[in-house]
Amino acid sequence: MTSIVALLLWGAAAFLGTAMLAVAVSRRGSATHLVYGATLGISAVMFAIATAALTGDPAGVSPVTLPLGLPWIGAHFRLDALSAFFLVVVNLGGTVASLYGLGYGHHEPAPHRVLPFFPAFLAGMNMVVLADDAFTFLLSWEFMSLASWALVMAHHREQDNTRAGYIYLVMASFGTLALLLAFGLLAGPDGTYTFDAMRAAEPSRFAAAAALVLMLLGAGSKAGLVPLHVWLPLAHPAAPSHVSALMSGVMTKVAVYGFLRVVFDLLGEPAWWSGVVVLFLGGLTAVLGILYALMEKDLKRLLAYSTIENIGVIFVSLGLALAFKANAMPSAAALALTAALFHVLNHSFFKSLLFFGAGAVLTATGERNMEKLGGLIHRMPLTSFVFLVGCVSISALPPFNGFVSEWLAFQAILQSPDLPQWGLKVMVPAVGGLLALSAALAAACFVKAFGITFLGRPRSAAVEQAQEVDRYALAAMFTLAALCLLAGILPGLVIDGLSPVTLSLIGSRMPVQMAQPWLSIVPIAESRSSYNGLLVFVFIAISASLAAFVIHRFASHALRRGPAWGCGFPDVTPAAQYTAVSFAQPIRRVFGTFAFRAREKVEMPPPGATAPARLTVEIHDVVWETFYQPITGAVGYATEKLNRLQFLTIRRYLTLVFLYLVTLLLVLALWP
Amino acid sequence: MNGLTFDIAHLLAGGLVLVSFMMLYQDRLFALINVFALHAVVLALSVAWQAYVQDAHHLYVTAAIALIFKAIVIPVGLHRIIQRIGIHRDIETAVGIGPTMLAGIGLVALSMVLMLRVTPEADPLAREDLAFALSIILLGLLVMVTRRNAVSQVVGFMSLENGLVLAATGAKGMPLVVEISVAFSILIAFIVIGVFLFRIRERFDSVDVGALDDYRGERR
Amino acid sequence: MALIAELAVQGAQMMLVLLLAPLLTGFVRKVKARLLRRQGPSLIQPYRDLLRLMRKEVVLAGNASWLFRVIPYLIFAATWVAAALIPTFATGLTFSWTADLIAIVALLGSARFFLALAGMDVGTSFGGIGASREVMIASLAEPAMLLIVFSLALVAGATQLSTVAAFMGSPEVGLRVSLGMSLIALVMVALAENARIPVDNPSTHLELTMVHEAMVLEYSGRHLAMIEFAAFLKLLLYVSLISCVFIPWGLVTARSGPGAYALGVAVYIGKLALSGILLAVFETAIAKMRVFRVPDFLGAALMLALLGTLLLFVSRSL
Amino acid sequence: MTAPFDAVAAILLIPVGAAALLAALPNYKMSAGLNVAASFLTLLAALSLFITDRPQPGQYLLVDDLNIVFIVLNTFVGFTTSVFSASYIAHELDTGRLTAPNLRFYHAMYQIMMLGMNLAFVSNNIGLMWVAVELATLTTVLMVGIYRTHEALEAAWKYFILGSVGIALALFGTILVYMAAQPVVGEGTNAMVWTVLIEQAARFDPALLNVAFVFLLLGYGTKVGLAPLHAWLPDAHAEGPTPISAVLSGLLLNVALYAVLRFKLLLAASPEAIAPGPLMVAMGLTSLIFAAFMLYRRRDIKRLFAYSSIEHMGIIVFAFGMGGPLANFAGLLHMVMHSLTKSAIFFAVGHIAQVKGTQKIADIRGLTETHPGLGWALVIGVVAIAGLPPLGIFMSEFLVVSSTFARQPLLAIPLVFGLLLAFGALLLRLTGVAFGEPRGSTAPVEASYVPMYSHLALVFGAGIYLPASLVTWFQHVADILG
Repeated sequence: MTSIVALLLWGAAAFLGTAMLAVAVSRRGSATHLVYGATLGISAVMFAIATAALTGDPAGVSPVTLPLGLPWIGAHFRLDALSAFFLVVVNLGGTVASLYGLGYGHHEPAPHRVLPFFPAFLAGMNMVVLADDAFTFLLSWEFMSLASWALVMAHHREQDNTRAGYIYLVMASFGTLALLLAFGLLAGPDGTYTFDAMRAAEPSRFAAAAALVLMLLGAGSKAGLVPLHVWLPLAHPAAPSHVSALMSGVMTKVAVYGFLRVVFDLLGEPAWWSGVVVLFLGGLTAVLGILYALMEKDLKRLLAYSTIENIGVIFVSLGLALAFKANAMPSAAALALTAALFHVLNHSFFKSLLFFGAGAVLTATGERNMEKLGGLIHRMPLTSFVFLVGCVSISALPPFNGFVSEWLAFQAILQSPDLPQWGLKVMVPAVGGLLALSAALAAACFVKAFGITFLGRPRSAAVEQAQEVDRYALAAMFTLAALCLLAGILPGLVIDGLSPVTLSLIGSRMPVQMAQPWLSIVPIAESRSSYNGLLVFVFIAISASLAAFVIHRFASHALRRGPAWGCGFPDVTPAAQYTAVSFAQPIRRVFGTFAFRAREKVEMPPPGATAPARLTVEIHDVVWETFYQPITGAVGYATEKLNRLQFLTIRRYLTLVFLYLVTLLLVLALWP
Repeated sequence: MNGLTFDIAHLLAGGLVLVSFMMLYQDRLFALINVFALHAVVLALSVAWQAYVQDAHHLYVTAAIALIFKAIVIPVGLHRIIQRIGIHRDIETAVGIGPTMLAGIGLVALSMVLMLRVTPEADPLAREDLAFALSIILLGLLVMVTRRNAVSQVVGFMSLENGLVLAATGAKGMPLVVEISVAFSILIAFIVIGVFLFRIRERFDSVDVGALDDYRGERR
Repeated sequence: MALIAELAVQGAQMMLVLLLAPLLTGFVRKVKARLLRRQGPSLIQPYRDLLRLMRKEVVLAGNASWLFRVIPYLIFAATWVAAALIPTFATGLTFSWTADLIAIVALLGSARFFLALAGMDVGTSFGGIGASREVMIASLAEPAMLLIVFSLALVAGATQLSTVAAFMGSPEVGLRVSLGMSLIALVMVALAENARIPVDNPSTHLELTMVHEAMVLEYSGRHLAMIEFAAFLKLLLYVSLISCVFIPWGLVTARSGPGAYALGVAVYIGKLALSGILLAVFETAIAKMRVFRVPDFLGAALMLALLGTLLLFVSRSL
Repeated sequence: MTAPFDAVAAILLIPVGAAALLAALPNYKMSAGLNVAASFLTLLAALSLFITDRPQPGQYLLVDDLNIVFIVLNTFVGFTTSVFSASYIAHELDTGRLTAPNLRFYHAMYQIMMLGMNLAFVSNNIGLMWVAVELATLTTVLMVGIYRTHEALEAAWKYFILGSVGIALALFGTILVYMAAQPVVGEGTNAMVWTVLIEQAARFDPALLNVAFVFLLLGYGTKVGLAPLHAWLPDAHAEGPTPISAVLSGLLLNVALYAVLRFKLLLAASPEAIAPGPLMVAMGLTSLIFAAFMLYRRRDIKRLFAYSSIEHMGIIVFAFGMGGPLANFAGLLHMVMHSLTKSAIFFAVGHIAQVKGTQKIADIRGLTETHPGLGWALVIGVVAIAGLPPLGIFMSEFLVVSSTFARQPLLAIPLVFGLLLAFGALLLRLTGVAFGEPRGSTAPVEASYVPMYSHLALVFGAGIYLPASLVTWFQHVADILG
């Protein structure tokens, strides 16, 4: 019998084949259906296989070695619980994105710049997860970056997009080099690049520490950890929306996979301080990410910044898991890791959903700028409904899925007083506060996103002409919305599904959840904490319908439409509505002064003057200005100085040669 | 090897270094060219002496080339060129004469130190020769580097090449020496022709292509 | 059989909060009026208001969407479920494990989320003001609340309210600094969440200072009734929460018989009355603050809560 | 198949004969064809070295594992470049940049240059190697100046002067090696025969070898284009005809590198001489980082890629300097991949410059829109040269960086820094040239896509799959290199 791994590799090969095919046919009309249909089929099959592998016994799957890649090592592929779980995430994302693409693809002005790279991108992500040696891993990793870069460059005529693509690929390359160094360290001078060998080797403390830092740089830059996130809000929105969904919802998860694979699997026992570092970065990322999102008025960029926040949440849980693992608290570590993985899954659901929604808005109106949108709930009722579901889920509100993973993370934090180290003791509650802060800010952010985009009155003519999107896109979005609800009301199912992963990485698992009465989830004991999404959902449904029933039975039915009351001020123009920027103003006042060095300046004309009053808001991207501007400045300075060497006279060049010769001879003369 | 042959070889090679030093402090072009002619003459003598000592007759050819081509043809040619295209006859220095001399002394010392590290079992003649040849090469480079005029740089290059020939002839039984000296002569001829063709009055970089087109008679 | 009885008790708890909520608000208003030497409306005025609103016709803004009409029911339902999950007179009811304290906080968050959306639906500037200020307040109040939850959970070793209440009632708690901090922070959060003075004024209609009222400005008739009712419930919820955690005495455990239940209810009503008086006194004694002073107020709550949690973390190992 | 020695003779004699014929042929179409045919025959002859027995090393000629890599690569790129050159030159003739007599000269010189390079590879005699390298250099000098514009002549002149100094230094180094060998091996030609030298190297005077190596490194290093000896390289690439730029970058640099490697071996065989590794590592890093910085301010597209060649030579020299089986393997692989990729890039750039009528980067925009064939070839080429997978250079960079970091972490940091810096610059320019709102002429181009895409296909294939025989052979060579 052929191994499942071989089957999955055939799937990846089929993706690549589709990519080749797409190159040939991409300019034909039928290409969109053909390519997305193919990717839909392939990723659905891969998804099924991966799910079966996760629920089955992934340990028994035999690895596959192909005579490709590094010659004397070959390309190793393996499937274990961790990779099976991430395959599920990747291919579920791929399936719905393909479904969405079936309809959305027809609006693509340059299909030949999207179709070949879309399957390639999927193939790359699948191969990263399957890879079992450093070379194959990095090859797939960078291939994934490259394919997504090409997709970001699909609409290359806009200057912002080319800049986005540039920054993206440079940062991706930086990340790859960091990973490369990490693997070099783990492989040792003899070049034992297989993961098996790395797992068997005991890295020295220095090597383990350096590898962890390098992984944070490498995987962190791909995932979007602050301060390595700068490319993300530029690149993700620049791609076509279903690709944005894949990049935000899935590719960042592949980065998390890379981090998990190395830090939890290959590095062996972690040091306790690694938990502190990861927690700190995670908390910082979560809060800063969502604050950036709040300041944003471009819908897709807002979503991209929110991805950064969610990555922060995931890394907080990972940091906890590391801290617990380092202190031999396996059950707590399993809880934290489950929280992280659950959030990985959840985020892939709702972020894809939200990007699909943003894509729908974009096709319907041609606008990403929220200040030009509004009132779309009337024109696009179905899209607005699923978008609302996405917003509720991502805001971590019960009974949807986002809440469950945050709840698990909080439960994990509550396990932490038993940690012996002072650093962790002080860090964990503070990070818990940051997590709570980011959750509350996320809710604010998505009130803004939904409220400004879909509610209120239309702010531009384009909105008034908007049409509901096609049925493929709706099918994709409704699937995800249903999944968000399902994972929210049946979290036990997901938690049990994750248990093989925690077993393999931590050696422990959360208690079996599906056996609990009423399908509750109980991390430790019912008397300590429990949550039942299903019952909360049912209760809300019952009490809401009860209230509605009572009202309709006994209260007045009269309803009259009239102009809005607004305290007696008739709003003449839709422009007088609250905008995205004004909505964020209170929060900007509270947090913006230190997070963005925000300044508001009011120019009030003297009494009697007819000049308009003016309010200007100045916002600084502190991360960019602190970390990146000095680098670009230094490179610019160095290039300018060095560039003089291009314009010397021949004599000066000879002088260089001469001085070099004399120096070398001097070295020789002084050689002992 | 008897002492006299060694002393004569030593004397001639040392003389070459001395003449190289003389080049360093010339501030007129014509004087420089004349010193170079002297350099070539001493080289020719040295090579001839080696030919005699090693009993390698083909080296006489090299000596002859040095004498005829470098000591006569090239200096005369350069004189002509300077007059024909009106090159400024002062030597513009990038580094003053004094520092250049000091640097030159340093370079000679450096070559000595380097070559004295060579194990004494090696042929002492070769060893001394090499030290002098290295000095001459470095001094030639020094001339090229510290003089701004193209012609003086050509002269520097030629003296450098003289050092090479000295080294090559000092290496006993080295094949291809004659061929190499011929090849280098051609190379130098190319450079000199280039200076003439491109009307390089001052610097190497001041290539005047219009002049070349005039010469070819096919201006585009 | 036992199950039916338990379900009945659970149902009774749900009805109890529903019935008591307007009364509490009416009581607070009455006490406040008396403190100001006014006669004040009658205690059952809130019930009358609700009935009146229900009978009125709904005037809907021309461009209000379906969401605008659904939200009142959602808010009401979410708040009601949350309120019903707080142990009022008894701990360990059948469904008390459905949601722990974190989930209750999040349920209230859901209600607020939708309320803010409702404020933005019609597209008036007042709705926007209200919504944006509400989320700003929430963005500080919610973390503070969660940190308070952390403190409680660390002391009691659980986030399950029944367990927390039982633990707080037991003698092993003693006086703790961090609990005191949590109490202060919780009161501050509760004031903010219920739109009470000094954060917001429930009885104002001065446009620029409104927060909660600005969001519901466009509501009328039965929709407004639902929202008002939800607000009553929320006040009751916070009062019950504070009392069940910090004055847990008199709580009966589940399955202890009707007599004990009756006693529990009586004690509960007593606690409500006490809290209501305290709230009224506090509100009368203090002035409302400017909107942009609110972050400082809530920031103080946040810091107190964080400090409490940190102290607990640190003292755990001592 | 004929007797084995004929293969070597053929490699040398075919170019000679072709050069003589080409010098006589007036018709440029015929001569372009003949050029292709001769290059192809040379390639066949080189390939036949694989299947026939190797000749015994003589006093002058030698075929061993090391140089066979270089010979085959050299003749292959020489052949593809001649194909590219045929279509390129036709366009140059149409636009009047070159005249028919120019072309006669050009084609003859092309073959002589190939002769020089092949001879440098097969020579077993350090003197002969020197002669061959200089022959190749001087012919390229003439080719660079062939447009006879001011810039072209200046570039050729600069190349000539700096090259001459390099020649002189290399010769002195060669003499020193002879001097070191002569007491041990004896007088005469034998003391210049490579195979003899390497056997006896342990007994040579280490001090002489040290000085010799410095001179050889600088002399041949000038031709490799290592900073700060690189000054001629960017100009020569930018101003000469593009086929010559391709050959310069793809082949001539390899020739010089090969010479450096040979002498590195010699030095490594002498236990008391200084280790050549650190010196090469330092030069490699300097070149890499320097070139990476220089890439940012380039305005001329060919000069841009010329600096990229310096950068890659830096990486290769670094890898060989590190030594060890992994790094040497990586160095060899990198060299082959760089030759293929860089010449492919120059093929693309040549056509691009022709169709746009400019080499200014700022005047070229949106190529993937107007000329997809060229634009995407350039994208793939730059992606490959920047070291992204799944193309061959990724594999070599992977090996270099990871093995270095495991052995000398502090050396890997500047290496990675330089790589990233260069990547940023190349990508910046690529984004401008290949994407964005199209600018400049959109006229269709008569390009020969076969050479560049076949190169890219090879590079792509190598990035994923290296045939086992090739690998064992590379490994063997890597072991030789120590």
